Amino acid sequence: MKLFDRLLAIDRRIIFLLVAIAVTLPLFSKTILHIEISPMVKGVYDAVNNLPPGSKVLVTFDYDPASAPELQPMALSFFRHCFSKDLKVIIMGLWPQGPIQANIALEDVFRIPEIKAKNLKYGEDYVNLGYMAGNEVVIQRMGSDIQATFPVDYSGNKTSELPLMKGIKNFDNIDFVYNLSAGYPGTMEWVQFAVDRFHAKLGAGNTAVQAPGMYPYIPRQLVGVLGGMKGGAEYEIIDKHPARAVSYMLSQGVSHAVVVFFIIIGNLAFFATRGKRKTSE
Amino acid sequence: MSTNLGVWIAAFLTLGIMSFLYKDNPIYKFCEAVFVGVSAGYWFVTEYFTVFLPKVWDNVETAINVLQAEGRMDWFHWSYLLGGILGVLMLLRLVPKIGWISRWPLAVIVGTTSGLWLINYLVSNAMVQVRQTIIPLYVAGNLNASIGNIIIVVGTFCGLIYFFFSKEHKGVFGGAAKVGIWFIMITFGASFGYTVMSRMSLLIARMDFLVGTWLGLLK
Amino acid sequence: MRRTLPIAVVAGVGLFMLVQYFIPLEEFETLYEWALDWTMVIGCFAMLLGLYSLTTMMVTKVKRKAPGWGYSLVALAGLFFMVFVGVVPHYQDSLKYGTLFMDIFEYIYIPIQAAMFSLLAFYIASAAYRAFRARTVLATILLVSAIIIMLRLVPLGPLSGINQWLVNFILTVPNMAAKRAFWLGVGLGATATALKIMLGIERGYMGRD
Amino acid sequence: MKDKYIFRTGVLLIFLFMFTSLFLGMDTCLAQEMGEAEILEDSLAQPPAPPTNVVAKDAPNDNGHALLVTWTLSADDGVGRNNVVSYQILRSDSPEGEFEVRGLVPAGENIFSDEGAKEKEDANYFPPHKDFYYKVRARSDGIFSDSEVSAPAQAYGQWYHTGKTPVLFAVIIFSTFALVFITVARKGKELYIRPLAGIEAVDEAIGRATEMGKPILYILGLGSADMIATIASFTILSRVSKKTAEYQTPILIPCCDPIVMAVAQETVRAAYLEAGRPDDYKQENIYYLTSMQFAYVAGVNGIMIREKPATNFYLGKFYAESLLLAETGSLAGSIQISGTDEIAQIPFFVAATDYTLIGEELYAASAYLGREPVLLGTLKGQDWAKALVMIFLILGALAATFHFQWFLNLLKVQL
Repeated sequence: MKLFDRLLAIDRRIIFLLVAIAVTLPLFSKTILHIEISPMVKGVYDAVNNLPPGSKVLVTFDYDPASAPELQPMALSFFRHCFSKDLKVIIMGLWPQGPIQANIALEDVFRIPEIKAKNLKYGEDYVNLGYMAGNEVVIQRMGSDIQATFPVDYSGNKTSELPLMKGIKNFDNIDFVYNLSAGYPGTMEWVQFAVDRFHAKLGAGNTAVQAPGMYPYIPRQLVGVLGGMKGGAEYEIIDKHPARAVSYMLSQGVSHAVVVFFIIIGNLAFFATRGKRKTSE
Repeated sequence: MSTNLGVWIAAFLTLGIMSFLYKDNPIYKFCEAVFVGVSAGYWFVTEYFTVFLPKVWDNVETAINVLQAEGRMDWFHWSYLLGGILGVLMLLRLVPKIGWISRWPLAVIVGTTSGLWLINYLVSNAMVQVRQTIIPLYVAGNLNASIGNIIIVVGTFCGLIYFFFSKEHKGVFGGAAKVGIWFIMITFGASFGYTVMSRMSLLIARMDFLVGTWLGLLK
Repeated sequence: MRRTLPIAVVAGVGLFMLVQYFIPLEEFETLYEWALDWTMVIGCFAMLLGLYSLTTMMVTKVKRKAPGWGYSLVALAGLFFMVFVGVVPHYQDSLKYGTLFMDIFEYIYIPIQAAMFSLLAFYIASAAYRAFRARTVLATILLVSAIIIMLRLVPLGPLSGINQWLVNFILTVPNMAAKRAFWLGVGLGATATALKIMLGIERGYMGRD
Repeated sequence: MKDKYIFRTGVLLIFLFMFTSLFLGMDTCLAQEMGEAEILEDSLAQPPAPPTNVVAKDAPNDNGHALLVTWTLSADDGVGRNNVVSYQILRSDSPEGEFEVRGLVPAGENIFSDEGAKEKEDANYFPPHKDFYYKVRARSDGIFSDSEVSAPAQAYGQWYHTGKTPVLFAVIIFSTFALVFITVARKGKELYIRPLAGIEAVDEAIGRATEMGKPILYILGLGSADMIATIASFTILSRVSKKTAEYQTPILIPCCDPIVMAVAQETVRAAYLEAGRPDDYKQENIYYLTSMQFAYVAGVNGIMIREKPATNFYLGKFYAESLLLAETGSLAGSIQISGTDEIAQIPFFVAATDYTLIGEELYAASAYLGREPVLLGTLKGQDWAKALVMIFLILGALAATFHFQWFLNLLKVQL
């Protein structure tokens, strides 16, 4: 019984330490946790996979560094998938720090030997249009004229002079839109404006907290959604290129198990000592 | 080990903040002081560039230019000066004798938003939610959906009963209120469980930074 | 003058904002935009109040050599350095990337923020341990629902399928129902509060005398 | 005092009712006359028959920079020679003047909204109160035929948006409920309200701090001063600080927004005055920290660990920081009372604090603490509105089950 009393009064720092270990140790392991592919992720993957080479994909970065742990791996695996299929990528952001996150992801993807070998050129294979203020109004304006909405790209080049942007007028010329979002403006706005008004084809990657809110839109307005780190890992698995998210999933699994374990131990101790406490009270 | 100065600074600050988990200590206090000071300064500068310059300065400048060039009063742009004056009135709080004048700008803010909130909450929280809960109780040929819909309507109904303030939660009414709070508790549990993944992601990224980027121990 | 006028202003401006919702006229649109801009402008002037408050507090601490006054000095230094590098080179927009101002933000502010945010992972575990005890029916429901959701990331072998079904059910059915009830309650409560503010009934925010 | 309330509520009511009676009677439906297309003999070879009955009129529910053009389809649209590809809409400011193309719609459509910008500087500026003439051109491949020029029409803004009538009704019904019960409550009728654990714990929590000789920490959240949750929190603060004034317990309020700070100072000062202890009020205990979320939390956490307050209140708008605050507080051994309307954060408050006010309970708290008839009255009115919502919920579900579309349309709101 002593043990249970001690467990109930456990120093919080021991829990903290165990959480830190549960998160850190698995980072050293190469074990890959078995992950079921959900239909939501498969929906996005299939939509991209079925695009013919040369198709134009618009990727919108609507998040900032605070949500990067969850969304950055999704950006990376999506870029890898697009470039390996020779799709043309157009990047933009409705959050000021979004296009910067995109550049970080691009740097990372170009380190992959297979992509590096393709020798992709800015302006021909991919462009970064940068950030535009105005939230959903930006999407609305893009519906009539993308080049007028973004007269210059992230580094100040005239959009009309970029070879990739030739012939791109509005959403009719975009084959797929992929939205990475951590809040407002985000997937909800893209559904309401790009899909409902201009009939774009949309897939999304969201934080774990947000993703369930998007389920009602699938599959009519949204081909699928990647939810949190797990969604990112599923995409990497289905794409057969396990990367960062997959390697982190072991940490997720262990740390979740540890939290559940704490709850169970706490309850065991609670019930084991309950009778005793009643008498002493 | 990283050779990048930025990485070292970031690692120091990260460890400093995390040391709070063990106990309050001088390094945490230092990081906290830096954080509070830098963030307040950052906020001030952002307000200056995103509100004061475009909304007050630029508009008044335009108004003055119009007055000088065309000799007429451009009331539209001058009106922003009024907003600026209200802002200055807010600062009169610092003068004890006439501090009460600062209630005027406060009244403008509260009045503006109370009218807005009234409509916003009524439309998007009450009316839209009612409309979305209007779902058929019976979906032909789909037992799962039918049962799900019935549970949703019953749950919403009971949940609302829980929020009744002017009736004692007794008898059938009390029973329904109890079912309502059960539903609410399921949601709270789910939302807690769901958030764990997001929060763990943040910690994983930090640990990856410390162990991988900074110490270079991974791979 | 001190109290009646502000309350009349609240009622008048509030009523205007309420009514303009129903009036599509251009003049009303403009007035609406002004009102919103003004609240922003007042807020940005109030920043000076905040700075004054923070500075006086810190300076007093330093002057009195109160415990921890050194940290107040650090915070003051951080604050004024930020304001200085942000506002003084006025000829350029400090919020653009690559300025000293943004560098400090990126290399000092962002790492601390990320570390602070990540503390939540530790706290969520300790809160779960301490609070999730099956003391009452309500607490049991809360903890069972949380465990079911958390277990979706833990390999359970043959039980995974059942768990997946439960997770889906919880998220799409009871979760939906309770959220609706919650939002409806909040919607009606907030509408009532807004009405009380406009009518001058709720005026704790205005002080007395 | 009493007369003032009646006057104020009266004015509001009269205004709202005037509003409805004025505008609900107006004919607002958009007439869409669809004439039967006559089938013409296929005698002439090329151009399609011109559209007829071109009518331009002001577009409804707008700010006065658009006209709505309708016409009867060409006799060769879908039937006859069936060679209409599209219709071009042309506009001029005189019947003989030069017509400019304003828009294009595919064959089969007979309505076009000619919209323009409201800024005079804009190239697409659409002047209101000016006569415009329209004609519609039925187009086939390279050949076309024009309709007759329409009668002139002017664009003007409307005084009422007819799509928003359900909202207007909702506002009226809601206000009526509230006002009726305020009147009832003021007449002295005793109104019952059920107990709320979080509210009943307030006195106890302040008492504990007094016994321990430690301060109370009151956090107003991250919201700005105009948010409903923050305003509800101010009202609670005014009660709490009156108690602390009576017990002579210091109250610390670090703020995240300068205006919130100003209001909090005002509120607490007034409460101390009311408690008869204006000299005990310390302005330096209510201060601004920073407006950035996590920096604010870092600061507050420091205060909790160093000052060791006996009681922490978290009432207002909270986001991800809720758990950081509440766990640190519990580590410091404080009694904690929390409340917010942010649904994602309530689970953490429920888990880590002793008492939590859930959503609407936070707004109701002011009525509980104040026990003023007007506040209790609005609470009762709120409950009636809730009952009405519940009736709608059940009727709606039944209507949806048995496909009564007209009932569902009642709730359609144009945003």
